[in-house]
Amino acid sequence: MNTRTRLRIAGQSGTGLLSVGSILIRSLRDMGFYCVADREFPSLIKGGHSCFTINFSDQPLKSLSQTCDILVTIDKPSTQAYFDTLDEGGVWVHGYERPVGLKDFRDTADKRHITTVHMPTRTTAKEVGGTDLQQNVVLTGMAWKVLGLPYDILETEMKRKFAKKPQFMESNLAALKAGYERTEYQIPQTKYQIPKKKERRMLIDGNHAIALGAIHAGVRVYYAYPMSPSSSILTHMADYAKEVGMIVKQGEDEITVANLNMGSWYAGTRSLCATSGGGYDLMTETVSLAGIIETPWVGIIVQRPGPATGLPTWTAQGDLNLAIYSSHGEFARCVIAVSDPEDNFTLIQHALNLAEKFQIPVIVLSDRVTGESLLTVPEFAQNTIPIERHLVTGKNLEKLDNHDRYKITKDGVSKRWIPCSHPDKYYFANGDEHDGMGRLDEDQSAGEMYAKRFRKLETLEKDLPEPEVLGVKKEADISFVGWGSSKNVMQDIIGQQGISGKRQGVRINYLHYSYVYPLKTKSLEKFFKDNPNVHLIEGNHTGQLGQLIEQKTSLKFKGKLLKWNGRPFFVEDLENYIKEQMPKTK
Amino acid sequence: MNTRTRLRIAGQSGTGLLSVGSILIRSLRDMGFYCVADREFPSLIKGGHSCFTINFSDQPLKSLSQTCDILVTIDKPSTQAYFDTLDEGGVWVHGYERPVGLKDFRDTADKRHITTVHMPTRTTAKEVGGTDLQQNVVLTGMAWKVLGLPYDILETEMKRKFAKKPQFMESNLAALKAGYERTEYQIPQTKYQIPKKKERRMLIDGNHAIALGAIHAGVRVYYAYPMSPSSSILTHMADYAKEVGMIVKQGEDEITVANLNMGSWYAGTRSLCATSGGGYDLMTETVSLAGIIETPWVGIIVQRPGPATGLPTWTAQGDLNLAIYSSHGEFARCVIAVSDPEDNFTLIQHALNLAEKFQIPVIVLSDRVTGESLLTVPEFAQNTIPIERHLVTGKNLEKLDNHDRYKITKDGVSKRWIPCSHPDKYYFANGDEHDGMGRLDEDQSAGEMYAKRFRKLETLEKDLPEPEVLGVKKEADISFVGWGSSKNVMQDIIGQQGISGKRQGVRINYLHYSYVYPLKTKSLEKFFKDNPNVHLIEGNHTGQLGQLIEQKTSLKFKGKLLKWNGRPFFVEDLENYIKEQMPKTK
Amino acid sequence: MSDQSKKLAGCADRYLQYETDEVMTWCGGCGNYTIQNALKRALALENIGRDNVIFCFDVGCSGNGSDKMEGYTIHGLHGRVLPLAAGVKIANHKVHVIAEAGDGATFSEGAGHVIHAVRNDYPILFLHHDNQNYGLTIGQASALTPKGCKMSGCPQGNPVDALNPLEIVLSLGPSFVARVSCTDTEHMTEIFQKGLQHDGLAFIEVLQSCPTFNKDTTHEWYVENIKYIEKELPKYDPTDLWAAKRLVMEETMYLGMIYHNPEKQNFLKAVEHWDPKCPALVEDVHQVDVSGIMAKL
Amino acid sequence: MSDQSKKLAGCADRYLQYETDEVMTWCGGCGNYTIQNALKRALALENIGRDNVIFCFDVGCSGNGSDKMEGYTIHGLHGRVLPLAAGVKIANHKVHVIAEAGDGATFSEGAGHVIHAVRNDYPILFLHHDNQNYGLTIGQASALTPKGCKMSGCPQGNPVDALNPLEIVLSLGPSFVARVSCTDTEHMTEIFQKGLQHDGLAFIEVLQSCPTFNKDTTHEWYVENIKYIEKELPKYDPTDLWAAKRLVMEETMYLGMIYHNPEKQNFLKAVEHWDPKCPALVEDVHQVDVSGIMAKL
Ligand SMILES: Cc1ncc(C[n+]2csc(CCOP(=O)(O)OP(=O)(O)O)c2C)c(N)n1
Ligand SMILES: Cc1ncc(C[n+]2csc(CCOP(=O)(O)OP(=O)(O)O)c2C)c(N)n1
Ligand code: SF4
Ligand code: SF4
Ligand SMILES: [Mg+2]
Ligand SMILES: [Mg+2]
Repeated sequence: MNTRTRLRIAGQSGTGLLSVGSILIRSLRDMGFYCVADREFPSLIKGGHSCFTINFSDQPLKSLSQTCDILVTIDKPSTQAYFDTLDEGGVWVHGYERPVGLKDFRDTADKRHITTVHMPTRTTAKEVGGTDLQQNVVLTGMAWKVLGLPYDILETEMKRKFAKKPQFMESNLAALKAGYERTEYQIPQTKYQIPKKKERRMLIDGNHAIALGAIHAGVRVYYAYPMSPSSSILTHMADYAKEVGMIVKQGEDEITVANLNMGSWYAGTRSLCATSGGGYDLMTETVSLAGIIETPWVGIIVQRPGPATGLPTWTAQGDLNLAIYSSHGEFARCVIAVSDPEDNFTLIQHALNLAEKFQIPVIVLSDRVTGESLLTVPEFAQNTIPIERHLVTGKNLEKLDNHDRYKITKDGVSKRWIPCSHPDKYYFANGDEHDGMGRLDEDQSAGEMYAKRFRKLETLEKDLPEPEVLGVKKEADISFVGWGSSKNVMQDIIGQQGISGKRQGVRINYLHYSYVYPLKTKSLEKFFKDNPNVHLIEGNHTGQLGQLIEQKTSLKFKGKLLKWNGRPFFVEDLENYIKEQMPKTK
Repeated sequence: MNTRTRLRIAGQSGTGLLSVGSILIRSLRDMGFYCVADREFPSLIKGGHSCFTINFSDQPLKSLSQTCDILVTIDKPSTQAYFDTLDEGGVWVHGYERPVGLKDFRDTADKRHITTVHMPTRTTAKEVGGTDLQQNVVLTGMAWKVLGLPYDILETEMKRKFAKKPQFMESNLAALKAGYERTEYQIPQTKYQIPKKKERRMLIDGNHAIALGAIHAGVRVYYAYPMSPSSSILTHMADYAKEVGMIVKQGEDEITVANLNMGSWYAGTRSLCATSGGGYDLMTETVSLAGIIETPWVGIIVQRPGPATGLPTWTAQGDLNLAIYSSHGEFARCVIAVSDPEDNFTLIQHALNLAEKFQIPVIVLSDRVTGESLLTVPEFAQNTIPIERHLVTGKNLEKLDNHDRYKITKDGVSKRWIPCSHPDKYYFANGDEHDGMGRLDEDQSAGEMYAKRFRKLETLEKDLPEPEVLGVKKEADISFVGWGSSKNVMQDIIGQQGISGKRQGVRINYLHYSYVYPLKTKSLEKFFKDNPNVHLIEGNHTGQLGQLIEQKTSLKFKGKLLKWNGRPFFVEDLENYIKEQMPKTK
Repeated sequence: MSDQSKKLAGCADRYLQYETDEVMTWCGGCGNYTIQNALKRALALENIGRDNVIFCFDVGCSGNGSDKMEGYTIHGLHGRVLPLAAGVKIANHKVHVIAEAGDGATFSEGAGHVIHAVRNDYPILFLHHDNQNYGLTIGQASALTPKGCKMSGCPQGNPVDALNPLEIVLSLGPSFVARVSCTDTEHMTEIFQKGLQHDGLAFIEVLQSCPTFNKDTTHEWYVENIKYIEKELPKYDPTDLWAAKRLVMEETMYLGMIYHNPEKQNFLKAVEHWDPKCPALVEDVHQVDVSGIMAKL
Repeated sequence: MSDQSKKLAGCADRYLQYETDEVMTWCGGCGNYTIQNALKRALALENIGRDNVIFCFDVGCSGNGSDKMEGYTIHGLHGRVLPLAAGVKIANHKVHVIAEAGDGATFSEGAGHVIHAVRNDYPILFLHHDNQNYGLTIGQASALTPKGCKMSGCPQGNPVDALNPLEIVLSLGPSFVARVSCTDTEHMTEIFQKGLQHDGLAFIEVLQSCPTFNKDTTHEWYVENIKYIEKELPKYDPTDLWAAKRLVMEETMYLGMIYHNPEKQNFLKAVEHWDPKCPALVEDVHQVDVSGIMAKL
């Protein structure tokens, strides 16, 4: 039974909509609701319309609906921008002092049976001893009341939020209470059950989770040049650096960052960097260096729509081909894609292990919606993925020969040991083609070293887990194949957490790729055999995973659900697509 | 009838082997022979083994044989390195003073019926008034005599070469004559006919031809950062700049070069830059900018083996995927591949026209063997490819609307006019997503502009010529599909200009892609239908064109001839492969 | 009314041609407003119309003005505006080319480009928006942020010494270096005019307030800490490199012409066969006969 | 025998551990030979063994020495040796890190990196091989090639002014700047030792002859035009920035310690919670418990 309730707070950037949103979502989390929340905001500092959308339910949720049941608007321009995303019969909460310019909204509201909940928030705030700074706090109280949820939860959260700014505490609480108590209207209770058992869940986004996963897996230094949507990873890492004994350095450009990362990996520690598509273009020559000197290098691309500056604050999955095919020459690499906070936390640990095991560059693809949408998730399990360094250490160093470092082996992997760990077993990490010890080798036979390095791709492919099937095991009415952030909307659709709630009995399943390259095809072939109606889902224009599948297999998709306007997949996108694709009989 | 004669001059870098080679090849050209010549040299300034190989015939030749009939060795280490490339019954020409260290070469020579032609070149030079600087000139005379060719041709060439250094003329001529006259041995005349009609042919390499093609097509500014094997384009362009009124600027790094190129194209002139794979990695972000502001941008990648520094002075076709898939985001681009001097001259002109017609980046792929091997070719036909600028100019500017510049059209192409050509019809070339005039547009509808730009790929694909079939029209015993420099060896094999001369009656044909992306597949499908035994030929490890074909079609290759050790395809590579692949009955 | 305002009144239309009716998206009190105004004034006073100027923008808050200046503009990549603008000028030397970039773009992402733009002396006007932080990416430290400043990405305070931009520029053999402040539009206008008249790279350090992320060098702080060379140092000779090198090391922010080297040969003049009278490269694309060259091969 | 040679004799094995029996591939008379020798001498005299030094090379003729120095070496990308070496030092502060690059790599391809390597003061020894041209790509002009020089790629003569590398470095707040010449191995050895002892970025300008492509500043030319600060300017104080700034603008090439700033805090020391005694990052990779952090989310 679909119990998704959809709350949207709209306001111009910098008008405090985030603080309203954060108190509400924290309170919902405290009540044990599953929440998912995301911001839409323009690539400006101030002005421009933006909104903070919270969907919550007593069932797990991972993606958002496009529209909302309750719209809280802070200023008129944002009302204009988002009013039509408020569904029939929804509730419009606002606190404007002067009704001027609201005429047509009120008319639409009537036409669409929208209940308006209003009080002049600035006057109310002042009445209870606050200032016009507290008008948003009144609005927060009003919204919580409309949701019909107990005041004490909201109040506790307000106290926690302003614990460090006691000077505002009193007036904030007064304004909160006034907003709550002076609001009469409440949405009908059938909307959702209040969860009974209170399992404590974190409120965390992908960028924060990937930072924690990296710290947990022993990353000792983090390098980055600010570039949205990856910048918050830098902020988190810098905030925790002292506490976890890590060094964080904001490099002066992406090539500096890529080479700092290369030097630290070559020297033998665990290092990490992150950027977005444009920044990664600048790193590709260095990734090619990691390829030839067979040294681990891990980097994260938090994708946004390109080309060039594109849409810096929106989301996309347009850089899969970039991750797989960029960097001149041919060498083995691995491309991993994250989707929710949990696999952000775990997959970065696997990425670090794979990079050291196969001595290759590993690129982790995230995107804005994965990196910046907040989800309620249980605390991540720790110590489940042991650190694998695959280094020759201690006494074993004695048995080494200098020519072991790049020795031509069947599986392509040779021994690696930390520079200076033994005075005599030195080797040359040489960007020119080279022999077993790294000495320049321009003979015809140098082709064998080139092939040796590339053999690692096959060995890696065998080592990777197959993609996982979610939903019905076989004979689905409609099936999807996708990677990265597509998993979130697919899980909601499969878990009947769309809007319509009931999936009209449609059997759905989804094959999810976390490890995208090298592409594993065994379960893919089985998935196509087991399911007659397989479609592709990707947040880009050309269906890049689809192209890789078409190249590696002779499988053909029945259809492709592609989206490339900077918005993530909403549950409506899937529901409409499924409706179109399903034969009428269903 | 195969009349290919193979001459190799071996010597350490910097020991004058190039001047010996250049006089010989010019003399052969003057006699009307078809010649192809190439250098093999290490990535060092001095030392290390290198050789200059000339193959000539009365039939057209485009690629080299791996071994030689006549080996001229300047120093002992190079004799060591190249002696076993001298075939049975060949001729070894050398001028060492002291026989020390030659013992085992003499033994091998006897065992393999190799005739040794020797005189102490330094003493001979001194005898006729030269110095030990002239020992190579004596060697040149010796080699020409062994070829049994008339002395006057050689002498004329020597005079032309030292016209500007008269002080050496006399001693040079004396040494040349001594070398020629004191040598008795001549290879049997049956080897080749001396061509009758003397059609004048240029001796030119691909880099020089592409420079001339660019100048001819109105390129007014050339930018480059030195990187082999592209540096000679910079040298040629700089040498002609004054004469043809062009500006040449050596940028301080590849990102500077890419953005100088971008600014000059945006401002409305024709501009060009060139680099190799590693340098192109640094240009990819700027190519993405050309993608979103829909402004022409033409760049040449002269490929060499990667990854990273790789093998700077060797050849490879390993960067096709780089050209097609690098640069973040999705946008229309064209990838063209050159093979011989003639299509270097013509295809760069088409590349410039296509870039302006579709307002896209066009990447021209060459490689070391294409760029630096010398061929005898007739003077290029001029004015065969009119300059197409596709600009709104003059009175038509009046009718323009500012929003025409990026107007959403069916074929994806909008109007372009030179900035400042009209005071009121200004537009914003915006790296952020934008509307028809280039103003920032972050609305959902921005996806339409993204799709509009990408539609150009389809329009472009329809506009490109289909790949051409060389050799037998249909039912070949063995067929090949390839791109770029592979055409040269395929033309020699089809023209029966391998070593064995007779192709044992094997019917061979070859489908050649000059326009590689977007991939045209109509004639490809027909080629697979018409020929039962189609193989792929590529100078890389992963068969990148093969992957593109497997992705776009469901065609399957019977086999793949791949080479990735830095050496070009020699005729022996094809002959051996064909022998292996042909059913024993042939 | 200053004589500058009087003159401006006389050519208001030339100013208004660049005015936009789009909503501006900079924060309230941002220095970008006055800088853009001063530039429009200078263009009006120099009688430079939209058919005679191309604006090149870097990525940063100043770059968000690229579709708010009603003229031919190009908004390129972060850190790359100088080589982009140089390419424009080389292709069309007959129009003015103006480049604008922030301190992150100029002394971090594009540090290599500023060195060689000054060395090559491309004839463009370059406005360096120095707000001592990364505004658009929400408040990280730039290479010009003072050591110790607490910013996003360095909560314990910026660990690294700040660079002195003008100390670097003066070590590159520049032809024109000036400094202005967003707090004085008239003075900016006057210096921008000089920059537009200069036939080489006019490097103008623009002290720019950023109330949102830079609480130290605010509008008020600048007003208190700036001095005018013309007023305070009447005997200052801008062609004296050593005087300039000393001036830029002082705490006080002296505004005005800091250094001018009239002998420096700009990029185009250094090309032996280039001639300002010959057609701009954009007008000169034609089929070139290469038979002469081919005959010699 | 100088006392340096005597000392060296005493630790010949330490020198020989770096010696290769591979064929060296530099041209005859190339400055690279003496520079590499001096470096080996300095390492021997400072008793730094192969388990205590990592050599980082850029791409260029000096980089071709990367497999001729018998120790742990990394031969990275053109222009990128400084951030590469910085990454190595940050990961393992317990070993010496040496970076070497040419003038093309340092002041063209990697110009942005040298600015910020000096500003961040990464504790590495940096040898700038200044042969005033691009040797390995066969003789193009670099940013330090004098204006007017005829090189490949500029047949009418290099059109652009050369940069003064030390004038630039002194504008970046460096902690250690010295100049040596390939013509004086002993002096190089002495200065390289000082660089190895310095706890910050030791920028050493190495005047390097390149007989193949640089016919102007030949071995002989250097011998005639160099002077020693210690001998000629006994009262010279290397901590006086202005004195250093003036010195590097002189025609004569003064060798020795040009500038030294003992107060500059190097990169690692500026990290508030970093402590030289704590394990190097390469020894510190362990599973870190983040439950404390998770509890607060
Ligand atoms: C290659 C690349 N890296 C990073 C970014 C993200 N980015 C956008 S603006 C900016 C810096 C802005 O600082 P500044 O140049 O000083 O301009 P301001 O916003 O302060 O005016 C950055 C790092 C980008 N757009 N492209
Ligand atoms: C990205 C990239 N661009 C260009 C090159 C080609 N390249 C190799 S060495 C070199 C410059 C050499 O000059 P310098 O740094 O002064 O070293 P030198 O050879 O003079 O010692 C260049 C441009 C390259 N290897 N990589
Ligand atoms: S962040 Fe700073 S620079 Fe950017 S618009 Fe706001 S005030 Fe201006
Ligand atoms: S080219 Fe110059 S720098 Fe390079 S090895 Fe030869 S002499 Fe030395
Ligand atoms: Mg800034
Ligand atoms: Mg050099």
